Amino acid sequence: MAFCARLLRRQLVLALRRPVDIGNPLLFFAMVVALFPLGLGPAPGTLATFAPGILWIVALLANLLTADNLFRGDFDDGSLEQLLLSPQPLYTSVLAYVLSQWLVTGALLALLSPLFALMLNLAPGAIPTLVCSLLLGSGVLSLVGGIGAALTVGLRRGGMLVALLILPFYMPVLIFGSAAVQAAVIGAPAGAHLAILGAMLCLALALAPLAIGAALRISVDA
Amino acid sequence: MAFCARLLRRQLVLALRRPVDIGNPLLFFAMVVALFPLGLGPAPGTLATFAPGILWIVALLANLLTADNLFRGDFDDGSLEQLLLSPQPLYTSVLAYVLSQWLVTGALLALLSPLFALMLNLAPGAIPTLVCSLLLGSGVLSLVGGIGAALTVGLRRGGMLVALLILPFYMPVLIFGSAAVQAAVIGAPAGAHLAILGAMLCLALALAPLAIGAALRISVDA
Amino acid sequence: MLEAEALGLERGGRVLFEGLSFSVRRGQLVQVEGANGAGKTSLLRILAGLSRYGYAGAVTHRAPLLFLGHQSAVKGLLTPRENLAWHIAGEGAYDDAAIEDALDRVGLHGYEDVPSHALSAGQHRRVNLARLYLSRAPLWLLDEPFTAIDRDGVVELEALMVRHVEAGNAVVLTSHQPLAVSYTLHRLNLLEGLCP
Amino acid sequence: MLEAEALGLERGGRVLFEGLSFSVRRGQLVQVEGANGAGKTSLLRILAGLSRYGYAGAVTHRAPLLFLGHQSAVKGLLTPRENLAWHIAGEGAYDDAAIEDALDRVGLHGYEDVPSHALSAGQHRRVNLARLYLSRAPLWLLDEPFTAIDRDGVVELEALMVRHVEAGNAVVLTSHQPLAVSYTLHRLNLLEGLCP
Amino acid sequence: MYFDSVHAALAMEGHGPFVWAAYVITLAVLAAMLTAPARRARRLRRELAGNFKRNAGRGGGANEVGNASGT
Amino acid sequence: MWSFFHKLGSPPWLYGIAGSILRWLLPLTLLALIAGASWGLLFTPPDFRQGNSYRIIYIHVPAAVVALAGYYVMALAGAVSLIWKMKMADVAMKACAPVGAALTFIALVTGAIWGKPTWGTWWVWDARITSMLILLFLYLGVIALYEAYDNKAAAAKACAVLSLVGTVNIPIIYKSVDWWYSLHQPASIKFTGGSTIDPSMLYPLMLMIASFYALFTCCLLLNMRVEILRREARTNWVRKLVGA
Ligand code: HEM
Ligand SMILES: Nc1ncnc2c1ncn2[C@@H]1O[C@H](COP(=O)(O)OP(=O)(O)OP(=O)(O)O)[C@@H](O)[C@H]1O
Ligand SMILES: Nc1ncnc2c1ncn2[C@@H]1O[C@H](COP(=O)(O)OP(=O)(O)OP(=O)(O)O)[C@@H](O)[C@H]1O
Ligand SMILES: [Mg+2]
Ligand SMILES: [Mg+2]
Repeated sequence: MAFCARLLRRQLVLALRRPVDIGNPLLFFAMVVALFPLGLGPAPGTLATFAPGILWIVALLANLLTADNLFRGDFDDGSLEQLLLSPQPLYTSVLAYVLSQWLVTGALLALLSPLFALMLNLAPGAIPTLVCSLLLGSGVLSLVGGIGAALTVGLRRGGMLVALLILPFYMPVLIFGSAAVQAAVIGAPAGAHLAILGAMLCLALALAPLAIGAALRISVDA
Repeated sequence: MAFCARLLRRQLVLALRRPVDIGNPLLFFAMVVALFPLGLGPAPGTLATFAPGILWIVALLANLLTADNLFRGDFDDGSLEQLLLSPQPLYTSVLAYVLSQWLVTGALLALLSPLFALMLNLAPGAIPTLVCSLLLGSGVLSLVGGIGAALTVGLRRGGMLVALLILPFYMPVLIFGSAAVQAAVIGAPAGAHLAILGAMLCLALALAPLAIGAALRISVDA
Repeated sequence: MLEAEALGLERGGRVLFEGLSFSVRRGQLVQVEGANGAGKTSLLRILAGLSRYGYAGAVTHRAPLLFLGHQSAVKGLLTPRENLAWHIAGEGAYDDAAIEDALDRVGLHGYEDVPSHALSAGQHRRVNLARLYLSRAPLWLLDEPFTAIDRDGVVELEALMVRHVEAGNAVVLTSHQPLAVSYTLHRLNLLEGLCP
Repeated sequence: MLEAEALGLERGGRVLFEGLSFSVRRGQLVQVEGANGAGKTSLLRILAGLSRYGYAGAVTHRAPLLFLGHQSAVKGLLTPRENLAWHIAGEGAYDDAAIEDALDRVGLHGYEDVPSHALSAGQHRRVNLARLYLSRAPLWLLDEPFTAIDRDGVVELEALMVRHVEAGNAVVLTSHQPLAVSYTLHRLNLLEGLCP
Repeated sequence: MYFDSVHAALAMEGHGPFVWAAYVITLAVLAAMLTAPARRARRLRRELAGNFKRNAGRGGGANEVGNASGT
Repeated sequence: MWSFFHKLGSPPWLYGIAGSILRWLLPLTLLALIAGASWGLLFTPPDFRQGNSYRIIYIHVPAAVVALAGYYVMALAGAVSLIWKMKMADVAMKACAPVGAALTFIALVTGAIWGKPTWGTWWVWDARITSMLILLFLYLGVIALYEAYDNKAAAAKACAVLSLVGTVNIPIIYKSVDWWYSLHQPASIKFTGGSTIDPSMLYPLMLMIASFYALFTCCLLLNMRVEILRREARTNWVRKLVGA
């Protein structure tokens, strides 16, 4: 556990010493959100209808942008093999990696999303649901993205292959996430959708680290 | 000139080394395009409205996913310093780098975009404009992205400012690009928008390689 | 401490070794020999348990091991102190004074809090080698530990390894430079096996 | 072929060298000396013209040069043949037979068309060193060329360098291993300058 | 037989092009699917046979196996 | 039972048995395919609503059904490979992916062709169609991953992990896509047929589904035989087989 906390701290320190990596997804998010009104013409009605979908898609894409980097640096400089050789349980180590990545992308985006929601005229009442769904959903995205990253980290050309592998798995999250916000917009209860997202998160939390660990062991051998 | 052609070929060989990698961009575009109906709802009308913006965002995303890698590999393994030491003119070498990246992302996407436009129910009359605007605009994106890549390639930290400076340059391209397609959809003449994109491309072609070259020289020394 | 049974490996259509059986015992200092491309690194990765697919035979570990490979596992953004702290955390230990001491011993006094990317090639490797002073693993697997290290550094390292094996542990290393140690050196030839 | 005047460099608050003046002439084989972190790599990069800011003094080049640094500049996805072809294209040349020949000489016969990432550490470096057989630059600046190279390879390389300087060219190199050449070796100490 | 003539069968009351196109494409894909392994096997066998011969010629050094990449 | 399991792990045995199965299964399959296709194309009455275009059903539905089943076969092989470390399961898994992808592709293309006369458009974002598209992505992902690895032993394990993760997700994907469709849009487009299908159409359809299953098996065995040869290239039995 202490090791896990140390790993988490190390990852966060690394992220903070290279702020571009944190800033880029946020900037991307802001830009794309800004683009939609430009593309659509700023009729507040249309925008509001599609705001849930737009916000969710953009969050997903922002996640996609960073997924490949999760283990890349540590693989390239040999830190990853040291981790695999250390007697620490891989399950928790992997969880710490994913958690750190989630904190600087998914969580950060979720917390900033009210701002962007206002830009898109989302009904203010739906904002809590939006934040909740993004918090839960981006957790699943990060975990699933971790599997893709782990499977491809040993390959010389990751980038697009990761996207290929994980996008199909992202789709259910997108559907339930945007549906939750959609429901909140029309005043329907969104609890069921959020519950499903939560169930997905639990499942992913239980299984994804196992898959990631297995994939990492395979990848150092690629 | 012969050197430039050789550089271009090398970059393309690197991009296409594995047979799957040729298919990857295509698949990637298809998958990202498929995200939008899932998030926004499958109604053909909605999709058609958003199609110009969506296709443009996917182009931007493909560019973002690959921009950072433009010089990264060559910097890390020392090829870049060898390039700077060689007696070849840097301007054309840089242009070859950017051109190769554009060919495997922007140009490819532009040529494939009609297929995805059909899947998104874009008005068929707007397709030539779409292709044109993507061809011109993604060129600008690649060139501007190259400046960012060159400035940040040597930096291990503190690149935030650079990203902040560069990313906003993408904005006008997106605006004019999607506006051109939008105009074509409603049957208005899109020539003016395309002309502006063309002017941007000329400006970027003239100036960006200079900026990239200077940035590379500084980066090697960082 | 380590037993290898009938190891065999083929890479890119070439047989690197076949039917290689040996065991590494306490007190042994083993140098793996072979020209460039002979398969030394591949063998060490198999012994360390990093390669798990595509080879024949079996490896049995009897003791925890420390593996240092071609790659330094030193993060450029972290300082040497942070890098080391992280490395030994993997073994479950943490001791600030010991880290400080280890960095001193590898000649990085004064560089403890410089980001590692601002270190020279040799200093970079030294950060990694400082782990040898901190590790409690009895078996060391070292892949070309002397790369980029200056002459004094090599002498120190050799002394450290001798101390380690004299204390009843074992070291397996590869190196293209001949070792100048006053200790029985076992040579492991990839084609002929272990010769004392 | 190269003149350095009053070079001075300070990195991270430490003065690495100061007022260092020397000139490298035809027929000279110069070994730069210094412990890890002394500033050898930094000096070589200044001499090559790669570092352009933040140092004192001036460097004058009288001849085209070839610089091989710590990094191998070998692309893993390309084969050795392709890597070399690309490297010499920078000098404006291209000759398939010469490339084949150079790869043979550095012992990579049979590996010409394997992707370079499937090469061992030493073979990887050898791809880079094959450039020495192809380059027409009279002045070579080599930063630790013997890294990861096996014993036979080192002997070959030393012979090649001697042939190069005997032909009226010059070599400046760093190495922590003593050179075993039958040729006058000039030593460049970062603190004391060039001693014959 | 439901259709009266070959012509009617080809036209299928206007739907012919669609139906036949679907069947032809399917046939092409199935053919490719079935013949691909045979093609690969032939290439592989040729390579292996060549390799074994070469190795036998060298006195059984058996140092090389075809780099049959298997795709 | 155990001994059978052991034999299954033996490459020469598997190679031989696959060969002898193929010897009778392959001709039979081709025969059934031809019979079923001509039955469906020429000897059944047209659908009262869709006219003759419905004849596409005889390839569309079998391809879709078998493509789906194929994914589970692949994942099962992957699980066996990871749990029992059986090399021949690796081989089976690797052989599944291209066949499954081809069948998915057939289902998509024939569906799109069928859509033009019936719905007036090549493509709609219908739940069934979208999930089929995702299945194609899953197959292609496995193929791309396998090709990207150099160490094919490791590649097979990586693909096994991916396809196992896929099995957990496929039900989720189907559920969510179904749900997304019903949520967003009233069902303006519906698949016809289903349980109300007339026996004169049902029998050839059953025949075609059965022969597509057989076809899948044939392709699987063919691919496996090549892969076994490739992996066992250094062994004596392959040398003898190749005749050197
Ligand atoms: C690209 C377009 C299409 C795709 C990807 C597609 C995919 C599928 C799939 C996955 C099945 C399910 C098999 C099963 O679950 O057992 C199916 C069944 C079927 N499809 Fe399609 N389809 C497409 C277009 C069409 C069109 C245009 C029609 C006709 C108007 C059609 C008619 C049917 C029928 C009648 C069935 C059998 C229904 C049943 O057994 O429940 N499909 N298709
Ligand atoms: N980017 C940098 N920023 C600050 N200091 C640096 C930087 N790069 C190198 N240094 C410092 O400059 C000194 C000399 O480094 P250099 O790489 O030239 O040494 P070297 O003589 O080549 O050593 P080695 O034998 O280890 O390769 C080192 O002490 C190092 O800490
Ligand atoms: N991923 C790979 N794919 C195919 N062949 C490989 C791969 N990695 C290494 N090889 C081959 O295996 C052989 C042994 O490599 P290895 O790295 O073990 O050599 P080494 O003895 O450590 O050499 P060096 O002294 O140069 O470090 C080399 O001939 C190399 O070409
Ligand atoms: Mg090695
Ligand atoms: Mg140095």
